[in-house]
Amino acid sequence: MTPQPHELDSFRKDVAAWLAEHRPADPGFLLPQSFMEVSTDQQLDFLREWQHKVWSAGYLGMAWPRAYGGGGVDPAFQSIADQEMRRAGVPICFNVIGLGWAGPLINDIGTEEEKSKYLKGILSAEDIWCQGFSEPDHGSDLGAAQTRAVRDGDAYVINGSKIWTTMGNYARYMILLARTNPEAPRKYDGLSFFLAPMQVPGIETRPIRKLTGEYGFTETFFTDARIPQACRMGDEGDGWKIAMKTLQYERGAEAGAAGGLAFVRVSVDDMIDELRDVSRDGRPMLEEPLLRDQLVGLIMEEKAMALGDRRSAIAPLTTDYPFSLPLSNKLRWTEYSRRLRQFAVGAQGAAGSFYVGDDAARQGGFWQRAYLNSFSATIGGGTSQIQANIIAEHVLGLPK
Amino acid sequence: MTPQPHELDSFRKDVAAWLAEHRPADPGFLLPQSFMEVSTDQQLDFLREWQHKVWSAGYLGMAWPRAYGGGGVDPAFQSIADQEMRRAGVPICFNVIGLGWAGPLINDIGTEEEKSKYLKGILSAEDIWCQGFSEPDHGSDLGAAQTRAVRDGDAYVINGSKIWTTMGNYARYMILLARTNPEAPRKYDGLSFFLAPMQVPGIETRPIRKLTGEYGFTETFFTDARIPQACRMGDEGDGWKIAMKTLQYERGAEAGAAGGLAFVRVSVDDMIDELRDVSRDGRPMLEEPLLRDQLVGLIMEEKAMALGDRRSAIAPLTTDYPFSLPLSNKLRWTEYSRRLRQFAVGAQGAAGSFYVGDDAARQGGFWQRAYLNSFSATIGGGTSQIQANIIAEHVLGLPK
Amino acid sequence: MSVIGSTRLSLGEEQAMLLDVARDFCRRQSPMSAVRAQLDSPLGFDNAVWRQMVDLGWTGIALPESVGGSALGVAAVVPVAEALGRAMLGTPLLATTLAAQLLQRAAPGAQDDLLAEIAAGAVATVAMLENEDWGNTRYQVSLDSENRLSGVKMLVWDAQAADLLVVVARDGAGETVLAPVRRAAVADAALAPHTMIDETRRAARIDFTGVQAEAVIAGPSVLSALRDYRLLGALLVAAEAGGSAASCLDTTVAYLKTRKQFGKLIGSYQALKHPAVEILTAVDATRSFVYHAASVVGEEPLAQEAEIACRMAKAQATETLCHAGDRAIQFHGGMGFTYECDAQLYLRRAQWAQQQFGDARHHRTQLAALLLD
Amino acid sequence: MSVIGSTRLSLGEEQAMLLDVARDFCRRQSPMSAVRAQLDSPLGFDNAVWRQMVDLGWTGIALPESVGGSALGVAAVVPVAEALGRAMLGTPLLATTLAAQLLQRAAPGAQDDLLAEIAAGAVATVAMLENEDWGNTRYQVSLDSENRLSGVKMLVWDAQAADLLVVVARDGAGETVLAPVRRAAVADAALAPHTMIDETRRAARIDFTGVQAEAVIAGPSVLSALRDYRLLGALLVAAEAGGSAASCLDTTVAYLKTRKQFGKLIGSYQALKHPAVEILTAVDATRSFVYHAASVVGEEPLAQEAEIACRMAKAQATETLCHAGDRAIQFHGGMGFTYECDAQLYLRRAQWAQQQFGDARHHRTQLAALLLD
Repeated sequence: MTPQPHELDSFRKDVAAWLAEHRPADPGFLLPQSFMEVSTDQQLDFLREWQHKVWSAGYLGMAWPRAYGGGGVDPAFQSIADQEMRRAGVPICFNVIGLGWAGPLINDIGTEEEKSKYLKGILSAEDIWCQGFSEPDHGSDLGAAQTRAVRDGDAYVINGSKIWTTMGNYARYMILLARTNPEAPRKYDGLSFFLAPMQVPGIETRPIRKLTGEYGFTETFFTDARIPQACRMGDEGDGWKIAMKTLQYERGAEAGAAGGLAFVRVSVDDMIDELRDVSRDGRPMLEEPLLRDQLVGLIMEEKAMALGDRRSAIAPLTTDYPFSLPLSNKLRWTEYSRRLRQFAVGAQGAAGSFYVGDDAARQGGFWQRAYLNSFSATIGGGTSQIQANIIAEHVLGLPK
Repeated sequence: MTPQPHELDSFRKDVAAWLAEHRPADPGFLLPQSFMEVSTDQQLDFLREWQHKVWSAGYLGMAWPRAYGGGGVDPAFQSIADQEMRRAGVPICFNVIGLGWAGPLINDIGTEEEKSKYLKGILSAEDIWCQGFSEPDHGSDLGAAQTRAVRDGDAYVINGSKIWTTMGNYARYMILLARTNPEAPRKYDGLSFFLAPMQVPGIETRPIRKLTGEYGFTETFFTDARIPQACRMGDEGDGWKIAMKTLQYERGAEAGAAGGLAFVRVSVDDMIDELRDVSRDGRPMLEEPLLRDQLVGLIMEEKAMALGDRRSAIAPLTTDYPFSLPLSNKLRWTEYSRRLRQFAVGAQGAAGSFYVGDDAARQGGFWQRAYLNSFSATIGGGTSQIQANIIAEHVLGLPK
Repeated sequence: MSVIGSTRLSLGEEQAMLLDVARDFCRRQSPMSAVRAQLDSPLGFDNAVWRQMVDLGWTGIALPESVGGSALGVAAVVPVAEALGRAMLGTPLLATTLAAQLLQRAAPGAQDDLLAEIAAGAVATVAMLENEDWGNTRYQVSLDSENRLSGVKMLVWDAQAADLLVVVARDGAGETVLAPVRRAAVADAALAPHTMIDETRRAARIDFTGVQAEAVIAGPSVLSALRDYRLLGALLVAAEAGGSAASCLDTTVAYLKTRKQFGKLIGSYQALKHPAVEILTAVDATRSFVYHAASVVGEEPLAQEAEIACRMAKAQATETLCHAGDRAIQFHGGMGFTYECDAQLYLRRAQWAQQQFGDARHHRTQLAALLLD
Repeated sequence: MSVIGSTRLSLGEEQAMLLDVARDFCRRQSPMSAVRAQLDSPLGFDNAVWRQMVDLGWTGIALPESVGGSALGVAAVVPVAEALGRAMLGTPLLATTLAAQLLQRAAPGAQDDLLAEIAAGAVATVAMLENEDWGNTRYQVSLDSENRLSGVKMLVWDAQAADLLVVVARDGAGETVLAPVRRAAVADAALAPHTMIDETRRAARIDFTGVQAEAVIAGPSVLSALRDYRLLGALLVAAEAGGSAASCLDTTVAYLKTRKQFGKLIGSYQALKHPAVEILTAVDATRSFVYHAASVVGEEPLAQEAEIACRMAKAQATETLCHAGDRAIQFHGGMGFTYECDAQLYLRRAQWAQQQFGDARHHRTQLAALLLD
C-alpha cells in the first residue's frame, strides 16, 4: 500500500522535530565522516549510542520486518528519515556493513534462523559487522581471492588473510568471501560466502594505520580458524554471485538497506561558510577573483550532481544513456569530494599547513583530515580508474 | 674544424642584415605556417621563390657538400641562419620532406649517383619531395603498411595507396615505404624503401580537403605503377630501418637536415600583442582577472619549454631522466600550440565566430585557421596519445 | 541559504511531447547529408523544412494565444533547440524566437501585429552587437528625432533570411530603445554577410544608416527586456549546444568502436575511453543545467534564480562542446583532420556557440557575484 | 619586449659540485627509514646530521667570507635545497639561510657577529607571520621605546631548535623593523609547537610579549630586505618541493612497475602511465624554473627579472608537488591509503609547501601584474 503524500509530509515533520530535540551535543572530539573512520573507542561508544537511539525512536530499519526489530512500513518512510538526518547534520549510523550489506542480504535470501539471529543486533548496534572481500595481493580484483575455506566435518577451516576490514577489531561478524574450490575452471566459481563469527580461535586482526595517522581498518588473519558449516550462505560456489548481490543494496532504503546516514556529505556550502573570514593579501579571500572562479566551478559541479539526481527520475530526459547517471554517481561524487577537500586545505593559507591537534588549525584540522580520508572513496570499492572503465564499457559500450 | 665564436657572431650579423633587406613583402594572402598547409598554386609559387632566394644567398644546405649544391661549412652556421630566420619571422622553407628527410638520408647512405641526381633540386626548390609512409587503414601503425612492390625485371610494380602525402599533387619524388615480401615472419622485415618518381603512369593523387576547408595533403593511389628497380634504397627488407632513420634528421642542421624554417612557431607573445585591444564587459580584455590568469599559465608553459631547451644542455641538471626533455618535445609543443590557438580563438569574443574570408575577422581569421590546423601536429607523426606512451615507456621505463 | 540554491527540474507534458516530436522531425529532415548540403547555400537552411517547422507551430511556442501562439513559454522551446542542435539543423528558429521575446517583453501587448506575423512564419532577428564585446551595453547606433537610424551592427543572426530586424539603438536622449525595421527598408548593399566559422550559420554586418524605423519602443521595460533577451539567448544557445555535444559524443564513440589500430579497437585504450567518460559527464551536466533553467524561466522579468540557471547552462554548455569538439577531431586521428569527417562540424559549432551571448568566462564572472556577494 | 622574458639558465662549477655532494650526502644520511625515525622527534632532525651539514659549510654558502661564509650566493643553496627535498630530509637549513639573508640584506655589514654565529652553526629563524595571510605586510607585533616586544607570531619555522629569532615588528612610529632575539630570552611557556600536516617539519606559535630585543634594525632597507626574504623563501621552498616532486614521481613509477592487478603490471595501463608522463613534464618544468631563478637572483635587492623567476618557480613547484602527491596516493591504491606507504609523506609535504611563502594563486596574481601591466 503506497503511502499517501500527507502521511509522508506529517512523518517528515515528526522526524525533523525528533532530530531537533535529540541531536547529540558536540562531543568535543572530531566525529567520523564515514564508517571507515572509526578509530577510537570513544568514537565507537558515541556512535553506538547514537545508532541505538535512532533505532529505538523507530527511524532505522523502518522497512525491515517487525519480527526482526524493523518497523514493517513502506521504504519511502525510511528514505524521508534519511533525508532529514542528512539535512539535520546529525552523526552517521555507523554499522554500515550490517545495515547496508549483510542485513539486506539476510533479509533477502537468509533463512528464518539467520534472520532471527542477526537482524536485530545489526539495527540496535549491538553486533558490529565487517566485510572480508579484499585481499592484500588483489586490491580491486575480488574474483582472485585466495583465502581458503576447507570443509572438515561440520566446520570450515579458514586460512589466509583479508585486508581493509572496517572495524575488524570491533566486529562480531564478518561477511566473508573465501575459496572452497581452487580447481574450479573459472576463478569466480570456486568462491563461497560466509556469515562468519569473528570471535573464534585463529582469527586475529591487526589495525592498519591510515595515511591520516589514525586507524579504522584492520587486516584480518585466518590461521586454521574453524567456523561452523552453517555459516555458509547459499551453496558452495555461489560466493561470487552473493558478493555481487550485496553491492546492490548500497543505493539506500528503496533497495533494501536499513537506512540511516552512512556518511557525512561535505558540501561546498560548508566550505564557503567556514572560509569567509580567511584573509588573502590583506583582503577577504572571497574577494579574490581566481578563488571566486574556482568556487563557481565547485558550486556548479555540486549543483550539476544534485540536478542530475532530479533528472534521472524523468525518463524522457535520460534517453541517450539511461545508465549514465546512476553508474557514474560514485565516480563523480568521490572525485568531487576529493577535489573539494583538497581545495579547502589550499584555500586556508598558512593555516592549511597545520593538522589535527593544533589549536590554530581551522575546525580542528577538519578539512586536512577530510582530504586525506577522501582517498578511501576514490580507491575503495573499485578505484576511480576502474569506475571509468565500467562507465566506458557499460554506458558508452566501448570495448574492454 | 670548429668555427670560432667571432666567426659565428659576424656570420649572425650578416644573416640578420640580409634578412632585413630581403624579407618578402606581405603577399596579401595568408601564408602557410607549415609545409602541411600549402593549398594553392599562389602559395606554392611564393614559397618556391623564397626558398630559392634563401638557397641562392647561401643560407640553406650550408653543411651539405658543395658538389651537390651545399655550402660545405660547419652545421653551426646553418643553425645560426635558422635561428635568425625564426627571429626575423620570414616565411618557411617549404620543401621540408626533401630538406629534412630525403636529403639528409641521401647524403648519409645514398650512392654518388643519387646524390648528384637529387640533392641540388631539393635545395633549389626545383624538385618538391613528398612522403609515402602512412596508409588509410593504418594511421600511426607504419609497420603494418600494405602497399605492394613486386619485382618485375628491372622495375618494381607498385599497387596500393598512401595517405597524408604532403604536396603530393606538386611533388616530383616520393620517399616510399612498400611491402616487397608479404611472407616475412616479422611484418617489419617485409618492407623496402624507394626514392620513387611521381610522374609515371599509374600514380594518381586525390587532394584531401582538410577540416579548414583547404587542401595541402593528397591521397596517392598506385595502380600497376612501374618504377625503376634502381629507385630502391638499401636492400629489400631494409625499409623499416631506413624509414626510422629518416625520422632522426628532423632535429635540425646538427642532425643532418639542410636547415631553413620548417614551420612558424606561434608564440603567446604574438597572441597578447594581437588581443590587446579586445574589449570585454566594457573594459580592456587584459584587465579581466580570469583571462589574465590563463595568460600567466600559457606564458609559464611556453617559458618552461624555452628554459627546458637551455637546461637540456647542462648535464648535471638532466640526470634523473636524461631523455625526458628531448623525447617529450613534440608532445609538449604540439599540445601547447593547440591550446594556445584554441585560447586565442576563444578570447576574441564575438569576433571569434568569424572565419577566414570575413573582413571583420581579426588578422584575417589567422587564429581560427591556426587552431584547426594545429591538429595536424597532435595527430600526425604519432598522435599525442602515442607520444605519451613512448615517453612513459622509454623515459620512465613503464611496461608496454 | 545554500549557494547550491534551487534544484527544480521538471518536464511538462507539452515539453516532453515537443522533445519527442522535435527529435523525430530532425532525425528525418536533417541527416548529415542534408546538413552538408546547406553549408554553401546563401541562407543556410532549406525553406521547405522551415515551413514545416512553422506549420508545427514552433515559431509560436512561446507567444501568447492572442497572436496565434501556444503560450507554452520559452521553457518549451528548449527541447526543440536541443533537438536542432543534436541534428546540427540550422534554421532561423532561435533568432526568431529571441526577437519575438525581446519585442514581447519590451512592450507587452503593443507589438501584437508583429508577433502575429512571427507566429505565422516571418523570420525575425535582433541587431544588437556592435563590437566583439557581449558585455557592452552602451550602443552607438542611434535614432534621430525622425526615427532614422545611423550606425553599424554586426553578427546579426540570419539577417539574410530575415523579414524583420529589431535594432537596439540609443535615442537623442541617450536612452536605449528598440527600433523594428523591415528587411525591405535595408538596401542590399548595406548588408554584408559574415563568413562564419560554423558553416551551418548565417549572420551579417548591417549598416543601418538612413534606415527608417517602423516604430520606436522606449521606456524602462526595454532594459529589462534586453537583460531577459541576453539570458534567454544564452539558454537557447546552451540547449542547442548541449544537443550538439551529445551527438558529437555519439559520433566519437561510434568511431572508437569500429576503428582498429595496432590490432585493437581504439576504444579499448584508456587514453581514449576515459576522456570519453569525462565528456559524457559534462554532457550530462549540461543537460541537467539546461532543463533546470527551463524549469525556472517562467517569470517575467527573469528572477535571480533564473539568471543563475541560464548563466550556468551557458557556461557549462560552452565548455562542454568546445572540449567535445576538440577531442572529436583528435580521437578521429587522420580522419578527423579531413573536411569529410563530421568531427569538424562540431568543432566549428563549438567555436560559434561559445561566442554567442557571452562565453564561459563572462558568465562565470557574473555568477561569482550572484553566488558569493 | 617579449612576455617570455629572460631565459637565462646556467650552473656554475660550485653549484654543480654542491648538487653532487648534497645528493650523495642525503642519499647516505637520509634513507626513508631515517626520515621516519624523525617524524615523532621533538626537533624533527638528527643533530649529528645537522652538525655534518654545518661542517660541510652549508650554513655559510650564501654568507660573505668575512663572517666565515663562502660567498656563493643563494643560487648555490638551491641545489642543496633540492637535494634535501628529494630525500625529505628536514633540517633547519632553509630557516637558517633565510634568516641570515634577511639580516644581511636589512643591515649590510652591521650584523656580522650574528652572521658569523650562523655560519658556525647557530640555528636561526624568522618570526614574521601573524595570521594565515602571506600577503599581509601590516604587522601587529610591536616594539616599545625600550625595545620590548609584545604580540604573537605563528608558523615560526624550527623555533624549537632555534638559537636566534629575527622578529618582524612595528616600532612606535609604525615603521617595520627587525628585532633579533635570543631563544633564551623567550620563556618555554611562550612557545607552543604547532602540529604540522608535514610531520617532517617543525614550527611554533610564539608569544613575544615582554621579550627584550637584542637590537633593532630599522631604515628603508628593511622593507626591501623583507621583499627579498619572501622571494628567496619562495625560491628555496620551490627548489626543495621540486626535489620532493622528483622523488615522489620515482616512488610512484617504481610501484607501477612492480604491482600487478588483473594479471598485468599496473604501469601498463594508460590511465596510470599518461598521468605519470604529465607529472614528469611538470617536474621538468619545476626544475627549469628553479634553476632559472637561481641563475638570476644575483643582485641585491632582487631585480624584477628575479622576482618573476622566483614567483614562477614557486607557483609551478607548488602545483606540481600537490598534484604528484595526490596522484601518488591514488596510484598506490589501498597501499597508498596506509601510513606505512611513503606516498603520504609527499602528500603532506605538498600541503605544507604550498602554504609557505604564498601559494600558487598568490604568485600567479602577482605575476599577472608583472607580466601584463
